[in-house]
Amino acid sequence: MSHLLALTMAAPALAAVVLLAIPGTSRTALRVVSLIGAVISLAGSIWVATLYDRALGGLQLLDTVPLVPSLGIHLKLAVDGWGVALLLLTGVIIVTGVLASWSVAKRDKEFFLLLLVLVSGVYGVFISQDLFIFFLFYEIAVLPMYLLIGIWGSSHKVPSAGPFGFTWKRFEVGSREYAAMKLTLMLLVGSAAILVAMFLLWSNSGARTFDMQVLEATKFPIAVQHVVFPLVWLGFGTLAGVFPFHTWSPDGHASAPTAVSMLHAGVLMKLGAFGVLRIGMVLVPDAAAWWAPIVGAVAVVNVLYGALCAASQKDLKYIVAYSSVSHMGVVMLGIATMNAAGWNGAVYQMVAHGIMTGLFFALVGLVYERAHTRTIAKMGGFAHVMPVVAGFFTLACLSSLGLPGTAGFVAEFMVFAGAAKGASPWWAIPGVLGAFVTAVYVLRACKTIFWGPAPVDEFAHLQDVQRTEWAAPLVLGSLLVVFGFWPKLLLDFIDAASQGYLGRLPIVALAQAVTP
Amino acid sequence: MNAWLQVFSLDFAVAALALVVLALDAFLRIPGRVLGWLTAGVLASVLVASFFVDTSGVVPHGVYESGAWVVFFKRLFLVAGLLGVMGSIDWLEERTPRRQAEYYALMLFSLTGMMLVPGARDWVLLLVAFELMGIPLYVLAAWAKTDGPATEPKLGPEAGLKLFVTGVASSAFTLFGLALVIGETGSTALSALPVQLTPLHTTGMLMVIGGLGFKLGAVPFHMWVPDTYQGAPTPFVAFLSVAPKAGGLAAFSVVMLSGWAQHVAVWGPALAVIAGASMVVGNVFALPQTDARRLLGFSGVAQIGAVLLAIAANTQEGLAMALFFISTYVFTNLGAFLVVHAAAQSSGGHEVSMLAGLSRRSPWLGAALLVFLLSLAGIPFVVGFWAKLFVFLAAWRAGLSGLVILAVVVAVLGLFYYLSVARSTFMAEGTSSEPIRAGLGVRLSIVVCLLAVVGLGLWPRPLVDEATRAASAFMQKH
Amino acid sequence: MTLMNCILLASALMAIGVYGLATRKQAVAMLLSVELMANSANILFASFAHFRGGPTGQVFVLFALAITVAEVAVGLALVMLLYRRHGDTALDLASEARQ
Amino acid sequence: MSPVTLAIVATVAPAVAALLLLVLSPLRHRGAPAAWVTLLGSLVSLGAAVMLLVARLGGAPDARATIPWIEERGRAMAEIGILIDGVSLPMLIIVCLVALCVQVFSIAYMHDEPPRAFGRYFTLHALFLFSMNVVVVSPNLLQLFAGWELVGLTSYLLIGFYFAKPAAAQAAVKAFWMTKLADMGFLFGLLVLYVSTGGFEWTSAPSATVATWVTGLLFLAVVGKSAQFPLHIWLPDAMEGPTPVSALLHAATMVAAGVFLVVRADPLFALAPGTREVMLWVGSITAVFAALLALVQHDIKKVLAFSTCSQLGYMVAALGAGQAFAGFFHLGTHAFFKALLFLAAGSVIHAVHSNSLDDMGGLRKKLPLTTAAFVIGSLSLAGVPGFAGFFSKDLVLTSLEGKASWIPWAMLLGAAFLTAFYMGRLLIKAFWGELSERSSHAHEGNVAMTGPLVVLAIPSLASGFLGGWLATQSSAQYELHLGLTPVLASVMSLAGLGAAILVFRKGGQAPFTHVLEKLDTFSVVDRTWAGAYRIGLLGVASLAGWIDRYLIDGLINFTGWSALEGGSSARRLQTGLVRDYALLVTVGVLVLVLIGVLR
Repeated sequence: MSHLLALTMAAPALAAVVLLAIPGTSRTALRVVSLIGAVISLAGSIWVATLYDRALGGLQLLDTVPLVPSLGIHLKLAVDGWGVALLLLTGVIIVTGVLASWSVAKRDKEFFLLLLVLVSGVYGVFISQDLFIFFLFYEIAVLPMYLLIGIWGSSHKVPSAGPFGFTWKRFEVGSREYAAMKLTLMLLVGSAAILVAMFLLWSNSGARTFDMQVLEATKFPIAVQHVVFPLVWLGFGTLAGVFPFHTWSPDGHASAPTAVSMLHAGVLMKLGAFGVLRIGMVLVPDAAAWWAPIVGAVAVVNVLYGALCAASQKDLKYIVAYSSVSHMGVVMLGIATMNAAGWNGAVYQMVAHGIMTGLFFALVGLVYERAHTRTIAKMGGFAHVMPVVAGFFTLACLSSLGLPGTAGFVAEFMVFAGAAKGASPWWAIPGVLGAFVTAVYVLRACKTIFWGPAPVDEFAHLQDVQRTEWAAPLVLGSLLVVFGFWPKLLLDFIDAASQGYLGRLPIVALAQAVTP
Repeated sequence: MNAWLQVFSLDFAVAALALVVLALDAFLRIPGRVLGWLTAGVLASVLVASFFVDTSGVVPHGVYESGAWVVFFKRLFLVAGLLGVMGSIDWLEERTPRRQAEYYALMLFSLTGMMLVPGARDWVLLLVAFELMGIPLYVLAAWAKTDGPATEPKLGPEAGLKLFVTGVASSAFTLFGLALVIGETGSTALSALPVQLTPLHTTGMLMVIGGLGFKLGAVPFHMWVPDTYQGAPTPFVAFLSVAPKAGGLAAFSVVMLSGWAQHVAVWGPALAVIAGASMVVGNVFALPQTDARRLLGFSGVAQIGAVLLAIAANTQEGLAMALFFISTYVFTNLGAFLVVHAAAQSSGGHEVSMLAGLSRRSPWLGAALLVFLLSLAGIPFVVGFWAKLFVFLAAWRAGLSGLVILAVVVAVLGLFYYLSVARSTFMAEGTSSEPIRAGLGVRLSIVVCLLAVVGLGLWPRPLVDEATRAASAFMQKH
Repeated sequence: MTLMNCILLASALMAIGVYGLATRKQAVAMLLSVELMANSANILFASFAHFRGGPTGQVFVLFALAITVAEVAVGLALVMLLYRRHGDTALDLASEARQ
Repeated sequence: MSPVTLAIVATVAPAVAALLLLVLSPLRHRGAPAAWVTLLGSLVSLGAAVMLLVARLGGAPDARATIPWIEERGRAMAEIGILIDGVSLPMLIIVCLVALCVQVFSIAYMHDEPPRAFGRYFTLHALFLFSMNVVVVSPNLLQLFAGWELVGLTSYLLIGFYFAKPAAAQAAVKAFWMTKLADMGFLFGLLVLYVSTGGFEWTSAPSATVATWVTGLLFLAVVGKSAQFPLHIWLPDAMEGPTPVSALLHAATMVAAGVFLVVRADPLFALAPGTREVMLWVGSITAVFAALLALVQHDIKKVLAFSTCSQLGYMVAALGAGQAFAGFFHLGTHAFFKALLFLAAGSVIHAVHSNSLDDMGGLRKKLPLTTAAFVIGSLSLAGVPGFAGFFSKDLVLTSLEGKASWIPWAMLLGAAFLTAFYMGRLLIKAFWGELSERSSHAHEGNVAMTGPLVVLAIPSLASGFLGGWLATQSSAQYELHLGLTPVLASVMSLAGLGAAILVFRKGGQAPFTHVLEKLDTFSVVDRTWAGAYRIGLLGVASLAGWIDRYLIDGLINFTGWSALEGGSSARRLQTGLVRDYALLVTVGVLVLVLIGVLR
């Protein structure tokens, strides 16, 4: 099956096309078609994983269609080990995301349509081996978010204060339109930087090509690399929530509807980190090595600062959103270590955090849908009425704080080990501290929401998980545990890619020469 | 038939059509709506004919040059004219039922002028063609007191006057500059510049650039753009915002790249400044606009900046990409204006806020507007992305990387206001929920634009190839 | 009278025209200024033709005149419209469009 | 079956039980079946452990098997597996045996719970036993850490079992946070070890500096998990959990994991005398401090909780003295008699429906069997000669002879007196004297409740005699000798009991009660931690939250605001006057000409 990757990528988009033909009134049909598209893509991802030869490593399942040959643009799809892991993540999140959005009532046709288009973009990014196509898919993945948040999101009030309080006149800070606009603009500023970096690579590649394999083999002048790397880092980094360009994330994720938060925090933020890793680290390794200390230092800020911010939040979704900022810091930290443990950990953390945060947002959505509040202080004793939610929420919390036996531990441990072994061992300290702060805020939230005396009045009859709502907790929760106990399932893929790319890094070559 | 008559067959057909329309109205009292569809039909036939008629003959004295380049532009103008005419039919019928023939005739005359521009290789022909394109526009801009409801200010005269005053001032400068250039050179041939330029040459050339820049609406000759767009009938603005710009671009390329290519050192920096200023000013000024027409006007200024970037590259690739860009721009902007028009006719105003709930009232119109906006913003999988990308790549390769970076940065501002429009369309709750009533012509035009924008967005290659062929045909001769 | 003088004369006329365009408040005066500007170019054509010889300049003047006339004719019509709208031909009245 | 298979069975059986209960929710929701599944799991574990023991007595060697767990560059960065040797096997048996007893006891003790809660309780028990076994059989420090964290998790969930009670919820979270805080030390220790040796083996011999770092960091975790001063504050609060849980986790097994860790990592600690010095002092201080506080508690479980702290202090002090075996031996005996004490306390609480000593009194008439069990446990704890506790405590004290100018030795002797004294107080208050009102309705529980007491009473009495065998297993020296220390220790324990009888028989109060109660209620350590949490953590967090919303995001808003305001003000340049437009055209042309000419 030579076009397996293309099929996996296109399945959701094709489902979206089918949706166009279905009248908006046949609501079940809309959902079923969306689900079929999602499931096909997941099945495709799994198939890809089975076909991928882990021992061989490298790029596999190559599929090329020339698109604009005169400019060196080809639709070149292939997958490496990292890609396999992230494809699986995407598949799982979209399937559960569709099921979690079963109850979307408002303009559901458009909702599923945009959701599916977005996911096709995400798949595309992970399998593109042409920089240009990579960017193209990246944009597709980023843009529908504007409408998804702007239309289906939720608003709340943020009081104006601080030296910039006067800007509140112009912006309705906290409203879904504000969140959507801020998210989109910040991410697109990022993609503007990426575009410039792309041009630089393309024009300096000698061959004037966007083919990533050719670019990998090219040794770019160090001056070019030093311009490209920061552009890539901050460009993609904005999506990965790199401090101080992370502020779209709390508002965006807090305002977004459930499935969108799941996808955005679960998968899209990983696109950013994946970009930094795949393009920044692999294509311009010399500059990357020079910049790595800065990337790592900023990542460390992310971890600790994000966790502290999360600890100060009173709104449940904001807590989860800031925890994403913190956890993506772990990913970036792993990337900055530039060694196998760190990179494996970074990619593993992408998957682990994707699943964990997907689970979080699914559950938060469930709670919000029933209780109509996200203010933690107003909740209490929910475990009496929704024990299943409570249980899975606790599981997500545990993965979040890196408890062994959950995927979060394996990831964080590898990242910290990589950091400790790397050039700046001190990175591990704030990293671990961040994990402790995480333990504080997630468990406090968990306690306040779910524990305590049985709720009275309006919360007394909240329902527990129903029908399709089971999907997200069950699938994501069990994956957290499975990947926590049996990391080999994914690590084999991830490690294959890390080894391959690391072998090309100048510093690794150096280190191998020095140490026997 | 004479060979050179065949060269001009398309142009003559359009001009003749103008006369026929006038005559049919004057003598047979044919209803305006019929005239409109007739015009549209004939334009469509001419467009089809352009694929079969051989117009590649030679014209005596070298004043005109045919070829792939000319045909490319003619088809583009014909498409723009066709879409513009179709978009106007229902509005004319409703608003100025007794003056329909003149409207079509003027549009056709302007179209004739446009079609002559790209082939002109002599200043006299170029100037006459350019003015033939321009003068009817003054009249059309002031066609009606207003096209919106009675509550909107009656800005028709103002729209015409502003277009007119800046227009004549610019053409006075053009004339003055031409006088210097032609006087100093002694020939009206476009390519007659000597290798060594005198100061008078230089001054003249730059003044000509200023005059041509007016039609493109490039900074600082753009001041009329928002006011005229606001006051003139929107279906006409749809045409005005694209076709004359393509005409201006044709004139620009003909002047710069055929005659003056060797003197790029003179006009290159000036063009770069205009391009940069257009992108910055267009995007910044568009930010606070609340009227959709003004907003699109300023956005158009910014878009033109991007085209000029490609011309400033002074390469064949740059030219090809400029052609590609302007072609896509025709569909995109025309479509956007027609959607705004359709919505305004139903909701009673052209304010962006009036678009609220559009996607609920008419999902397809809303989706179409979104697609056009995304294309203008340069988002992938709609054609505007390729257009911007190709232009930037071409400029980058020609060493204009600074301007490209500037363009990329200000494009973000563009996103803000395009998204603001999208926000009104999709997110805001509208007061009315009844579907938008749009005439067949408008709907047809929008559909064509939509198909083009999406189709070319998915598969841009045919148009890229065509534009490259046209550009290479042009550049190989000069 | 040298060519340079003629150029200066034309430039002066141009300048006056521009000045008029920028300061006159009445639309008719504006039209006059426009005429001045256009004619400064015509003078330039004529003088080049005179000092450098050849028919080019003279022919061009004819075309230029025709074009200018057409322009001004349209201009007058527009001024009429302005008058109908406001009962006055003060050019500044046409400034409602800005926001 | 091979030892490896047996060890795997012993570890995994409770996991299978837990998984079954988690997945088959009807089983869990019914309640009773959950108990049987869990019990079955524990029984299998114990059976496997006993078979291992039998094999070992038959001369089987140590067993070790590992598989790669986390990979890096195609090699195993971390492994998981099992290790059965003279340390882990006794520990495995202790854990399984105590767990089984506690679970059986729980069936009776928890029978009033609704079925769902009952099921949840036993699921967590199964999970705990699995986690604890992971700790016990772990062949390297990483797996030990994983299990260590998992037992922390089950502890958290079990303390918070009565989650409707705010105090229980708070105690659970507090326990987790305090231990997690300490566990950062474990993680850092692992990282240091990994960086310097490339693995997580306790047998790897790094340099002395590294060893000091690693062991120092590991010890931090021990302080947290084994409730040593000043991180001990979570343990008394943890008594909010069901009493059997206190018996199993917070007395017998989980809290002893810290001691177990040091025993396991003894080769590393041997390289770090500095760390041992610190341990010696921390252990001694905790032993005395906690014993003093135990003296003034009115909650029967809190007395036992502080007593646990104190006894763990003994073990840590012994480890600090370099006598890992002494600590380990005390761990073993302590596990039996403290579990016994807690279960007996549970039986009492079950009978009188109160935790407070003030509600008890004269129970020996109503609860003869429980009283007997409690007395055995108390005497063992007090270190009365002949009882299990005597042997191990004596070994601990002996190991301290001459260390640090005999001061820790003296402190622990004092603590031995205190131990006997407060246990005497407890016995007298609860079981002797007048029958209190609540006590009058008390009666013994069924066999599920009394059975475990009997079973545990045996090793509480007799396990001291296994010291010699245990020592040979872990290749340590052990002989009972008659010297200064044993005599003094016996005297101290008897004196303590005697003093207690003298003081409390007439309802008197211990000397300094007033001061100690002040110390207890004021709880300096507790308040310090609470202050650090509120001000240090939440304060900084609020500051960070504010900065993020109003400064960093504010700046981003400001950027957008500037662009929009810029557009708005620039709009004024568009005057709307035609003349200005014409003028601008002129200026534009002139500028272009200037650019061209001046180029």
